[in-house]
Amino acid sequence: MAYYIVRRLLLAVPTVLGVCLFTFLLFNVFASPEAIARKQLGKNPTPVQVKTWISSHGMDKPMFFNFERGRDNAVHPFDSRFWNHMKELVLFQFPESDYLHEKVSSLLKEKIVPSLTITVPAFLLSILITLPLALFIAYYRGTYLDRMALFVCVILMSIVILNYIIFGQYFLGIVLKYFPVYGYEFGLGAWRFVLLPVILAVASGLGGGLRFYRTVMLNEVRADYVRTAMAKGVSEEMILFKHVLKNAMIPILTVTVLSIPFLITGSLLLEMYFGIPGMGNMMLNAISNHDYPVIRTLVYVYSLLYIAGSILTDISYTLVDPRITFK
Amino acid sequence: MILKLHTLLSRPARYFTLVGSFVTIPPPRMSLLKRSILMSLLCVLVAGLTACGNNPYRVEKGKSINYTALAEDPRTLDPAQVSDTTSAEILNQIYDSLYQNAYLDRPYKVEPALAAGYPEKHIFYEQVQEKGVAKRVARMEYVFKLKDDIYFQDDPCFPKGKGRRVTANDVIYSIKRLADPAVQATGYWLVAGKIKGMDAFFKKAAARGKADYTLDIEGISAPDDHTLKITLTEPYPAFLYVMSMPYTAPVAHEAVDYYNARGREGISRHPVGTGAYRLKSWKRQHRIVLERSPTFRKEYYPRAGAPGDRQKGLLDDAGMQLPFLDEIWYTVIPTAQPVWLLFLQGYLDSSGIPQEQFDRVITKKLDLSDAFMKKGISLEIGNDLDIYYIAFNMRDPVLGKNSYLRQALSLAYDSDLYNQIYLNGRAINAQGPLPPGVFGYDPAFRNPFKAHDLEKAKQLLAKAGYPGGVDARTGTRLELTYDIGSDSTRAREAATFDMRCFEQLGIKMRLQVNTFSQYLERTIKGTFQMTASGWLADYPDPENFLQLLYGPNKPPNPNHASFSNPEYDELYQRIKTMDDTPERLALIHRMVEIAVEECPWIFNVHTPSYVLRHSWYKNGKNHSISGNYRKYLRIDTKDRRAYWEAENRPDYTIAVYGLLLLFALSLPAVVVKYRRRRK
Amino acid sequence: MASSHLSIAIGRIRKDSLAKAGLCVVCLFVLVALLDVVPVPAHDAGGVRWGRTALDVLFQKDVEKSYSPPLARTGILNRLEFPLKSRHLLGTNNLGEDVLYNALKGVRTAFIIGIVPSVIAAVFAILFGLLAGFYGGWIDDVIQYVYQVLSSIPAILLLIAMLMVMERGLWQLCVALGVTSWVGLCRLIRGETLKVKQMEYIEAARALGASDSRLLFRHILPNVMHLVIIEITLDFSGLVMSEAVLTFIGLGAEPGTGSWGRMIMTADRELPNGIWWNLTGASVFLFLLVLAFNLFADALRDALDPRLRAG
Amino acid sequence: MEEVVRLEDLRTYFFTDEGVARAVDGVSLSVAKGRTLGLVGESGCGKSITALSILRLVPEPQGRIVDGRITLAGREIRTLSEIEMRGIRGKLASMIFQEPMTSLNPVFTIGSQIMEAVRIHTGMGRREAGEVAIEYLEKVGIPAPRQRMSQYPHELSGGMKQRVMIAMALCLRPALLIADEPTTALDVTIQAGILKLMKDMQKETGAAVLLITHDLGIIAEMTDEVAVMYAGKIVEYGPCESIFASFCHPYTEGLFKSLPGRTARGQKLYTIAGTVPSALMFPPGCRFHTRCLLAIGRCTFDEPPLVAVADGHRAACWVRAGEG
Repeated sequence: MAYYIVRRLLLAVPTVLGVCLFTFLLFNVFASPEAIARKQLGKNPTPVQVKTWISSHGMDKPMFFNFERGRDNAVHPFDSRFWNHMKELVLFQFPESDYLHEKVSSLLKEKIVPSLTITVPAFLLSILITLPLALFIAYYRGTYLDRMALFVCVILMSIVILNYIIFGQYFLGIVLKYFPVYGYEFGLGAWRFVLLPVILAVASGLGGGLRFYRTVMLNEVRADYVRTAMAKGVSEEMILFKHVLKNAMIPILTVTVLSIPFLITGSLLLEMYFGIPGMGNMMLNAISNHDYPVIRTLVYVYSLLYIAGSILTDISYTLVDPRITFK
Repeated sequence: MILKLHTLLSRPARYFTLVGSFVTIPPPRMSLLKRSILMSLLCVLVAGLTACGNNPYRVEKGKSINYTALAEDPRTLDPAQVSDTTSAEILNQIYDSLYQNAYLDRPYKVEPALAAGYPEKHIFYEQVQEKGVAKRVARMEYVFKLKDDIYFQDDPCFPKGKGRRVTANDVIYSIKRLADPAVQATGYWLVAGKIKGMDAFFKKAAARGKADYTLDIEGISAPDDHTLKITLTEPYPAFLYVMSMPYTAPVAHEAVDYYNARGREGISRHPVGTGAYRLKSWKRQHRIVLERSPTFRKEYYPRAGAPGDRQKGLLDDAGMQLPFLDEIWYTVIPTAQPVWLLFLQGYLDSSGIPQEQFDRVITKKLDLSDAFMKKGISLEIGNDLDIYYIAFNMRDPVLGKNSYLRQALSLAYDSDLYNQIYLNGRAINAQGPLPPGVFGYDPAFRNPFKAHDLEKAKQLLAKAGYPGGVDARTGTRLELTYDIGSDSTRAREAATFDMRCFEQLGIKMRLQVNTFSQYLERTIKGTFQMTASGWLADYPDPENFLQLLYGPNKPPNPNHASFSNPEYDELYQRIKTMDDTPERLALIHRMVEIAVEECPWIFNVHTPSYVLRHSWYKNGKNHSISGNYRKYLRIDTKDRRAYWEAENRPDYTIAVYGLLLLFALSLPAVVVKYRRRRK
Repeated sequence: MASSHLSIAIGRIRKDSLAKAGLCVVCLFVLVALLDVVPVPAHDAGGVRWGRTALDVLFQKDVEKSYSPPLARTGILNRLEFPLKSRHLLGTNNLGEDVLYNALKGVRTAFIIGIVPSVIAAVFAILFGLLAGFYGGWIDDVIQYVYQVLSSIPAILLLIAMLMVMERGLWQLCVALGVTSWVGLCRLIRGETLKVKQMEYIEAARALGASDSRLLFRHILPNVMHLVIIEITLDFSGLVMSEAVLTFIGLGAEPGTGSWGRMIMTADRELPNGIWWNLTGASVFLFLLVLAFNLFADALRDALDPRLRAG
Repeated sequence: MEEVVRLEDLRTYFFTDEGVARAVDGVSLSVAKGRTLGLVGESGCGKSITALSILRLVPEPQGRIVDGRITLAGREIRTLSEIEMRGIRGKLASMIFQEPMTSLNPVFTIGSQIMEAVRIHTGMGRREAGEVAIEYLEKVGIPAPRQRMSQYPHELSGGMKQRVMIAMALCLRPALLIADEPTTALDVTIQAGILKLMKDMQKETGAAVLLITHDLGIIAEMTDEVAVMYAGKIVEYGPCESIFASFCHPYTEGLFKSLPGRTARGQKLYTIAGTVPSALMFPPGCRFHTRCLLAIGRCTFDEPPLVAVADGHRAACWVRAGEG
């Protein structure tokens, strides 16, 4: 197992480097340093200020190799924008935010917790609710209830998450006053603020999730081993909850892990609407303030998380499927 | 409250077990699974209902806290770096400067804060060699005296955590920081060229990449700990304003060294000032809490104010020691809607009025409507020193040389309708560059090109060579580009409105939406034709507005129109160094006339601010140049509690109906199940 | 092969009444979008102008001063009633524009956003997928590496990053969406190509001396096209919805383009003030189109590829 | 002799979008304790549906038993509730399926799968059930059964899996064992072993066996009685020896003729012309007449009844079995 994990991690290295390279190309080819500097310098920057800003951010250096003599009169060929960028990301020496004058890493540290307080419960709760519901629907397969449920799923899927949020906040928050409309509290008190966003996140994902799980379940229900179990006298509920569920875990695991990035989108809007000071909020602020270092780092960090997630998925396959082993 | 909840809860719980029961069949292992699912559902439900109300704060009894909102996270709490109003708002509470804006007095006045009294100033003359010619130049020297009971706020950066006494050198230090490229200061323009020797210091620092604080600035000296001498390159009466801004607030070099050390978060996150409040906690993009600084100097609530203040109860606390509040909680809320909702719920002590809500709040006579009066809310309308305008690019071949065309466009523009649609009619139709409340503003003055007269506009357009909007020479329709530098909905909507006004003349408008950097490039290079812009005063002096049309201030400086008029420029040089005398007034009027006649801008509106305050918010008075005003505020916490309880009662009957409906919907499933089992 | 797929699909949709209803609604929307493409000449002093489309001619109404509820006779602006120039089925927004007209203007944008990115993505995916699957070796390695890298960047971030450095605009948005979404399809096509490549008739064609390009585009491509069609239909709904979300976070198309996202965006300000029609208009249009397309796409997918029956 | 299962005029139809498929259309048969009935016929003729009907496992909601009686150990099972039925499946009557590869749940150990059956019906604890499972694994000839208990299906060979299936089916000593093509998917070399095992196990438990197959060789070897099914109906029914000695129905004849062994070397293999008609529309009269070489006019409109042709041997054919 350790060998397997090490091998997977090694295989991920080129991918990670690729992500670094990609962000470099994106943010250095398209964005002009002058514009970034002026944007960040406030009311009346002098040209000298702009120049010093650019050079203090290393943006006046050559793109790939630096053959000029530096201050110490020596040539540092790797003191270029490309190599500095790669060094920054690979060694986790994240840059300072242009807008907030703060290391992105310390921003991340502060932001990640509120984000997780929404995404993790939303993720778990949606599985916890959708899976049994999907099993119930599978139990009623072929009946009009199944068809109705399926139709409702398609309807739920066809509503934009924006509408869920707007209506949810309006009715549950403003009209009925069940939840705080806006705000957050660090620590254990967070749950009061997280509740409504989590409910909305779960509700918005319900239709699609349910329909997918139902399909997976129905594929499994047709399998031979189900007939065997029936012939043994196992009850249908037991078959669904034990035999089918465990077999269905593989496609479910794949899709749920693949859906984690979509949680980012969801939480982006939720955080914005409910004032939760998480990564989504930070991302939005970075967008509106043209804070390239933050976006650059976020792309990289999220990619790392994603790669780690997919490795974890592969490992978790072995927990549900004995046919899969580490090789 | 809690008891009532429980009785309500017992019912939905039972429904849920019923719904669940159709899967509760023999094998014990399965029911465990199901039970856990049910339990988690129930937990969510219980949690949802017992969240009980919507108070976004953890209430701390016995503390007087001011809850307020910020539109965005402050970028920095380093006084040298401040460039936005949000950062300034917080910095002002933490860092006091030598002078401050008098809270109650109107017109605006600067009064001593850290300084002991007003400075001595005298003008003297110097011989200077300029391009080989000897010239006699007027210089001005200020001598400031500091109070002797001023201490920095207690902070770990000082020995034993005890705040040190403030000296004149601390002020010098903060001025030097403005010229330090390593600080990324945004306030250098305030002192650039004004203080003698400042530019030399700046050049040296820029060459090294960072400032050498051991070097002296020629025009600044501290003969002793309590005396600060500053020599200006020319007489500049507005300099007192400079000394009231956070840029010149004393900063302790210990704090800078301590917090900028490796591994620490930097001075921009750990302000150490001399103000009434100090930073308690700062969660990025969420909340900033300030707490009362125990070492704040002895300062008292003013005993006299502007006429009418006594009637408004603003002098009830006269002579009491400041500050009143224990803590200030700033919550970052970027959109207007939540601010409004939280204000109505009583969770914010004061608020502006969102455009969409204006009709409900304000009556036709621009008073507060009854519903809000009954809640004890009060309204104050204050002058914000601002101007919104549409700039023509004077470098543009079509617009720049054709004043008739510009005047025609100005005549076609309907500021009143703009005001009605976007500003609820609360704005003032601008006639010139100066807003009310600034020296030189003339309420009687009427700009002939702001009359919104389409007929006259069409005549002028014909005179300009475009009868009916068509170029008389080429026969093609005149097409103008309108630039905006943001793609926010608001900017787009407003641009659509503006363009529609001009299209009434028969010309064609094209919208150009830019990213900020594109916009910047277009304004600097002068490739745009028209764009909307605005200016908010840094200090209440007309010079701050008139400089926007001063020729040498062309882009990248703020004269986006690249307007340049020799007479105007000369007058500007003169009024800059004058005190507020009748002579200055005359010159300013002349400048306004030039600007109106040449029409480099369409002067659009000035926007007075409408502030709502709850009954428990005491001593609130609007001040356009926001300063360290929070130390004057007082909160009646008992009133606030009562309001919270009255306004925030959740209605749980709907939830019960909802659950009933859910139950009803699951009935068919139970029926099918039952039938199937019986078969 | 393709025609049999098609006939199965048609047969299936015929039988499925929901899919039929969906298809009808989609057709209606297509009609609106087409109306918004057909230019209609207008004469004035400056000569003939082609700026207006048939949709504008049919539905554009005079601009009022500000808000008015559906079918009202008067509107209200700053506590003053004002008369309306015409009746508005869905009322007017704060700029006094007809909500129905705005919503209809959104249809064309929705179709552009719904189709163009997946066509762009399909071009990428077909090209790279076929090459990787057909040639294998280092070409396959390189292409696999590229999509490995791209797929490990969460799409939304990739999108945000790209839109931040690009100019704003509808077509730019399409390109960004297309570039960020070709990976999944590429992987599918590569797999399918690998499978098809080994089939006998390909071997036969090769033996007869068919060139590589002929093999790729005449023999293999038609056999993977059903995957492309499925992907395009399945992506449609998601793309239309993502337009709303992207507009919302400030990365949408330029103004003047009809956009349901922008209409919904103002809702949180308007809703508590009792102005529901702007939100409802846009939401209902968006919902109907997505729902109709979902119903129709499900049937189409089931018909074209029974193996892919999944959420 | 004690009759374990008895079907009388069983009709199981499928109600599909295209119409009603009469998969089983009036089948009557019975199996006695310790005896083996072979149900033989081409694929698609309704053998498996007949077997599933006995356990009431016809896939719902399309499939439904519409008529007839099913008596299992003296109880009419059509009137039982689903819960009672569950008590019968696996306990009173159990079933072995054709595909040992997929019929076992891939994600549970074989031990737990056998134990599940035991525990559902007996209420034994894990340990006891485990002992039972091991006992039966040993009986079906699986070496080192204690170790095998914790193995997963994919770790076993096909033959081993089928043995596990048999162990699972027999561990509760059911009165009836239905074996649906138990050896079809296995290698020929393994087939014999499995068949022998079934025979041995039957001897030990005394179960009645309903063996479904299309392989006449297996029938000859294993069964006491044979029922030949065609298009949802039994066309010939009788003791094994009698049928092998003197088959009567032309369809049975066709089946025998198509056995490879019966055809001399060099000759073409015999096949029955045509295919089994769709259950959606059976031809009128004798359902076999469309493929029958002997068909006469009456066969096309009048359905032949099962009539005795010898002692205990009945057939349904106007030509061969006559009027009866």
